[in-house]
Amino acid sequence: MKFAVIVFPGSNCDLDMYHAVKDALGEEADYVFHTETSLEGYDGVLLPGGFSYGDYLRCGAIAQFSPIMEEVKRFAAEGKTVLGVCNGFQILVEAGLLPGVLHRNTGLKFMCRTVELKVENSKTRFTSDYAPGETISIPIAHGEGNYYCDDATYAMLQTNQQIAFTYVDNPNGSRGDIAGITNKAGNVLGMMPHPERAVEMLTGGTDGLKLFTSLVKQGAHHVKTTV
Amino acid sequence: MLKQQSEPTIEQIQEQRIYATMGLSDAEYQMVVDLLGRQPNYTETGLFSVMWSEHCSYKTSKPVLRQFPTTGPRVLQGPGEGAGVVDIGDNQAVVFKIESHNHPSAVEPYQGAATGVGGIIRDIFSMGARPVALMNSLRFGHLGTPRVNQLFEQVVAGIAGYGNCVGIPTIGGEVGFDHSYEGNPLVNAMCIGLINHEDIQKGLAKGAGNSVMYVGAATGRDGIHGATFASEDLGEDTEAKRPAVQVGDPFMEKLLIEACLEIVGHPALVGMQDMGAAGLTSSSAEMASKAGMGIEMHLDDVPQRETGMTAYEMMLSESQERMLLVVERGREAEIEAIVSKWGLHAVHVGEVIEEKVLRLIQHGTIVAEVPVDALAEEAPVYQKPSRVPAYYEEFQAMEETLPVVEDVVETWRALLKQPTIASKRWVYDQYDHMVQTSTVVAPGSDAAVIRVRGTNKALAMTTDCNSRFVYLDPFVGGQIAVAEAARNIVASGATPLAITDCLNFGNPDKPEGFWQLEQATAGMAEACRVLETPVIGGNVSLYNESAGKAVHPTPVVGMVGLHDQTDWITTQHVKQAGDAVYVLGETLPEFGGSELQYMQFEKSFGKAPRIDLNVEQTRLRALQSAVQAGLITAIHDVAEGGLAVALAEMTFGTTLGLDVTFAGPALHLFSESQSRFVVSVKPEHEAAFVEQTGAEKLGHVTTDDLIRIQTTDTLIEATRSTLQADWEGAIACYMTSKD
Amino acid sequence: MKKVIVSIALRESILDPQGVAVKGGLAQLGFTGVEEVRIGKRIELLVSDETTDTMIHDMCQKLLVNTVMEDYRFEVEEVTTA
Amino acid sequence: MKKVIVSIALRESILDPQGVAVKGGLAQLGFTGVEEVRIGKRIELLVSDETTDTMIHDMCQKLLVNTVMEDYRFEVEEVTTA
Ligand SMILES: Nc1ncnc2c1ncn2[C@@H]1O[C@H](COP(=O)(O)OP(=O)(O)O)[C@@H](O)[C@H]1O
Ligand SMILES: [Mg+2]
Repeated sequence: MKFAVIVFPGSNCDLDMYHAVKDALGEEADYVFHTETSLEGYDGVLLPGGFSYGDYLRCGAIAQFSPIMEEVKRFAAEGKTVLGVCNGFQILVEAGLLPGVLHRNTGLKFMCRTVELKVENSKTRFTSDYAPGETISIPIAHGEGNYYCDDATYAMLQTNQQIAFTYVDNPNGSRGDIAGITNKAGNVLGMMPHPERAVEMLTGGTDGLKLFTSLVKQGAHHVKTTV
Repeated sequence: MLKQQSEPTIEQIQEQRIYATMGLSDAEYQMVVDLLGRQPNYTETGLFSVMWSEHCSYKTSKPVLRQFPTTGPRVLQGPGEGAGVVDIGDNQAVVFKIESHNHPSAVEPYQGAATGVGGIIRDIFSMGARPVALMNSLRFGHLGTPRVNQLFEQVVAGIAGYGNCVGIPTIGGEVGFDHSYEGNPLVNAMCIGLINHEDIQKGLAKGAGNSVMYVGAATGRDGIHGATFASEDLGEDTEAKRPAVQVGDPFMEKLLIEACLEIVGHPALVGMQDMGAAGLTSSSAEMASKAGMGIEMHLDDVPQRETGMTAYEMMLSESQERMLLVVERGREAEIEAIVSKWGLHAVHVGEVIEEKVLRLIQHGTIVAEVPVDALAEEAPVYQKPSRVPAYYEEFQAMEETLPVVEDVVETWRALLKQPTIASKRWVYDQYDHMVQTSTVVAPGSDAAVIRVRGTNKALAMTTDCNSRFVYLDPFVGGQIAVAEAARNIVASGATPLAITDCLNFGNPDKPEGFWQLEQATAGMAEACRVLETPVIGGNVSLYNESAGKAVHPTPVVGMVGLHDQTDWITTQHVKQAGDAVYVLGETLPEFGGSELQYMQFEKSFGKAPRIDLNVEQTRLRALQSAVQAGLITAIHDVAEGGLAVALAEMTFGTTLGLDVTFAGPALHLFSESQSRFVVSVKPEHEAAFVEQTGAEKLGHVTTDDLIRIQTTDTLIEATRSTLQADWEGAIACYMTSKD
Repeated sequence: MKKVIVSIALRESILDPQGVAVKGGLAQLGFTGVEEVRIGKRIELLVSDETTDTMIHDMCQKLLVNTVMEDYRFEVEEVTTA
Repeated sequence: MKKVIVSIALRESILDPQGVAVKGGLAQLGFTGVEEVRIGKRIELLVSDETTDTMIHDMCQKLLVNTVMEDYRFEVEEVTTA
């Protein structure tokens, strides 16, 4: 599979995402600059973490208007895979590809640590290699990861099984302990924790790797059925 | 509204001694007149005042810095450029430097700390290196008062805010708390970068006719020489014109990093330097002087954030996130193309000229013209008088009195809660220490370790200085600072490579203050020679005083080490029950400057612990071979709080306990004797380990939630979870308690 | 030239952790008569005379404000250039 | 009960990186007539009737405002409780 890692001004986990795909997963990846307008030839799009446009005003607010985002929206609308991690999640939410909003952690401080997540839905294309309800250890690193949505949206997320991951011990005040959600169609995932930081034993663990292997399996399957 | 002030005339500068308000002495002013062959105008006086300041010229500290060994088989670049460079093999090198931002942080802690981080990062990438890690060393007064808490909170937030945003992991550091820093906190930031040999840049303005280009943030009236505005004749406007606080823009920095590193390989780039202290002045004068050339600068073309800026203001501004590039003539567009991809501009602001002068042109006239060497090279150097302080003689003459400890376990718990010893998780939780996914040993062990991507190597790094020892005995304390850093590097399994240092001292014009500086650096120099860790760069911050009282002399050592194999990476935490626990090094009743003494008396006195550098080096070498032979499962150096604290720390974060016997009285568990380590070893490796190191067995690791220490006079026991809770919660507790 | 001042506040229903912390801070300083603190933004824009109110609403809704969690209003002042 | 609205702005001479980035964002959206953007804070306090202006100044200077970099002013509104 071939992944596009989008580089916004201020992205800083682009390198991590790229190496997770290339070195740990062994698939193809390219950096795609935010000024590009085409995602032709890619099977998946990865929006990395960081501080796009300094996260000034609100996290992800300015990046949503980058030229590439029109194409990301089109790509998503076609049912192709889009993963936004951390700042990538914030951008997806600001761009309206996922519901809700991410605001200031209740503790008001940036937090960087490894936390436990529960895989709430192992039927998505991002989570199929995890066991249902599995507990995994994945790093977080954010100051504004406190997920909020109104009651109606929350009910909808539950009904449609859009909640992919929850925190075992909520670090930031997120509604319903939400750590990651998909869109209704299930092809767009946004999550605050960093699976790309958990793909090698040397740097602390491999629990994030299954997210990527799930995608590859689904991708291979997808290719088979469409040929 | 600001009223445009007219600048003092050449005559007024001399007659009213306006140069003195800028920090030039009468003799220095006369030297300027002699060098120029005429009296300087206002802008020129300003250029000299900043370039001849201690910060830029090291006029006071040069004589003591000359003691440092600065060369070695691996040193590719010693002091003199933005940062030093050390070879790590495979055509790669590590670039690192530490710098202080004490005074700005005292005024505005968040921005002061943030811009300190920003500045040191620029030193690294202006060498052409990719910044891969940040460290820091912080000192505050006694935690618990609103003022100290606020400084601590804001400084940490500022470091986090900047480092996290630019995407460089902050992977370690140290924080100390002591009354001596009450009015004058210390904020030192260190950055580490990686580079391929052929990419090493030198800030050289070569080639007459080449373009001088400005990249980055526009220039504002930020941080302009405060002293200037203190002069009385500015009257009413003084408040409004007060030097503005420098605000960091980490987003701009991130763009600058990417743009500059993309330019590094470009053949049109001749030289590059960041605009640090004294901004445009130092970067242009130094680049020209080093290349034996001059620069003509057109100030009207300098990007400006504010209107009506004078030449003086532009040249002295310390606006952040700015770089000066020298680019081959005719190829400016190629550089601009790269820079503009990152949303920035490379603006032509001048040319390299044959004549060795810095010539400034504004509104069509020459507003300043001074020889570049006069600015950059010919600052006076002073050998300040030095005198042994009375306190030192008194301390040396003191009878060694042993502290009295009634309840050993209570003392142990209380020490673990001392903020200097307690877990720093409250701090490093706020730092993204994982970005770039190369962090192998995160904060929380002795030295932090990152792997070198694409190789089997790793780099270890630490910052250390026990300033209480330096205060008690600067020479010995200076030795200990270097040795402690080396211990932390070796404890992580690495070989020490080199150091950078930040000399935080009080007023050197006081003979007692200068003596401290002289002695401490002499001690450091000797330790660097014996431990084979040359000094490849550093920074000096003097006049750290408030209300006439100096901080403890604090020569912070930033050391980097190399693991040839990632397999050698070791941490301080015990790994498995049944492993044997050993101690290396002798424990003597040494309590001068100890944490126990400070806890009991809220001050430090007496003699510093002794240190024998040859013993130290032998022990470090022995440990290194033991690590490389795979004999060791954990190593921790014994520092503040002594063996009792070191043993407890080995178990924190694990589910294991210890059962050990110490061949001395319980009190000695808190001694801070030097050159000691606690080590855990698998039973099958004990014989080999003892043979290599001569270590003494203490006991073994258990599965119990219990740390049990049998001493010659008492049996001490406490549950690990209780001790760990004390240690983990202490800082957060100080930060939330109402005082 | 016109000066636009946009006031942005978190929706009432949304918890404002920063406001809560500031209230606590004020209480610690002895200001106990403070019932509630809400922290919002105040954005000052200097815009050309051609900028209409519709355009300002547009800027707010597209970028300046996240309408999922924030409310806003704005005032326009004429600026006399010296 | 009184409502106090504190408006906080960065001093004129101080760099406002946020404002610069937002200006860029607006330009990207096609709002090119924006000369300058400065981002400040707007703090709403609900305080007891006894709270005097001097006390409010005190709160501002001690906690709400960073007087090294920011200027502030405030308005007080009477609140009629339902
Ligand atoms: N300011 C800081 N920033 C990041 N990490 C820190 C800081 N202060 C302490 N730490 C981390 O906490 C751990 C313990 O620090 P310290 O007690 O100073 O260690 P040591 O005595 O071994 O040098 C180390 O891993 C260190 O890197
Ligand atoms: Mg240590």
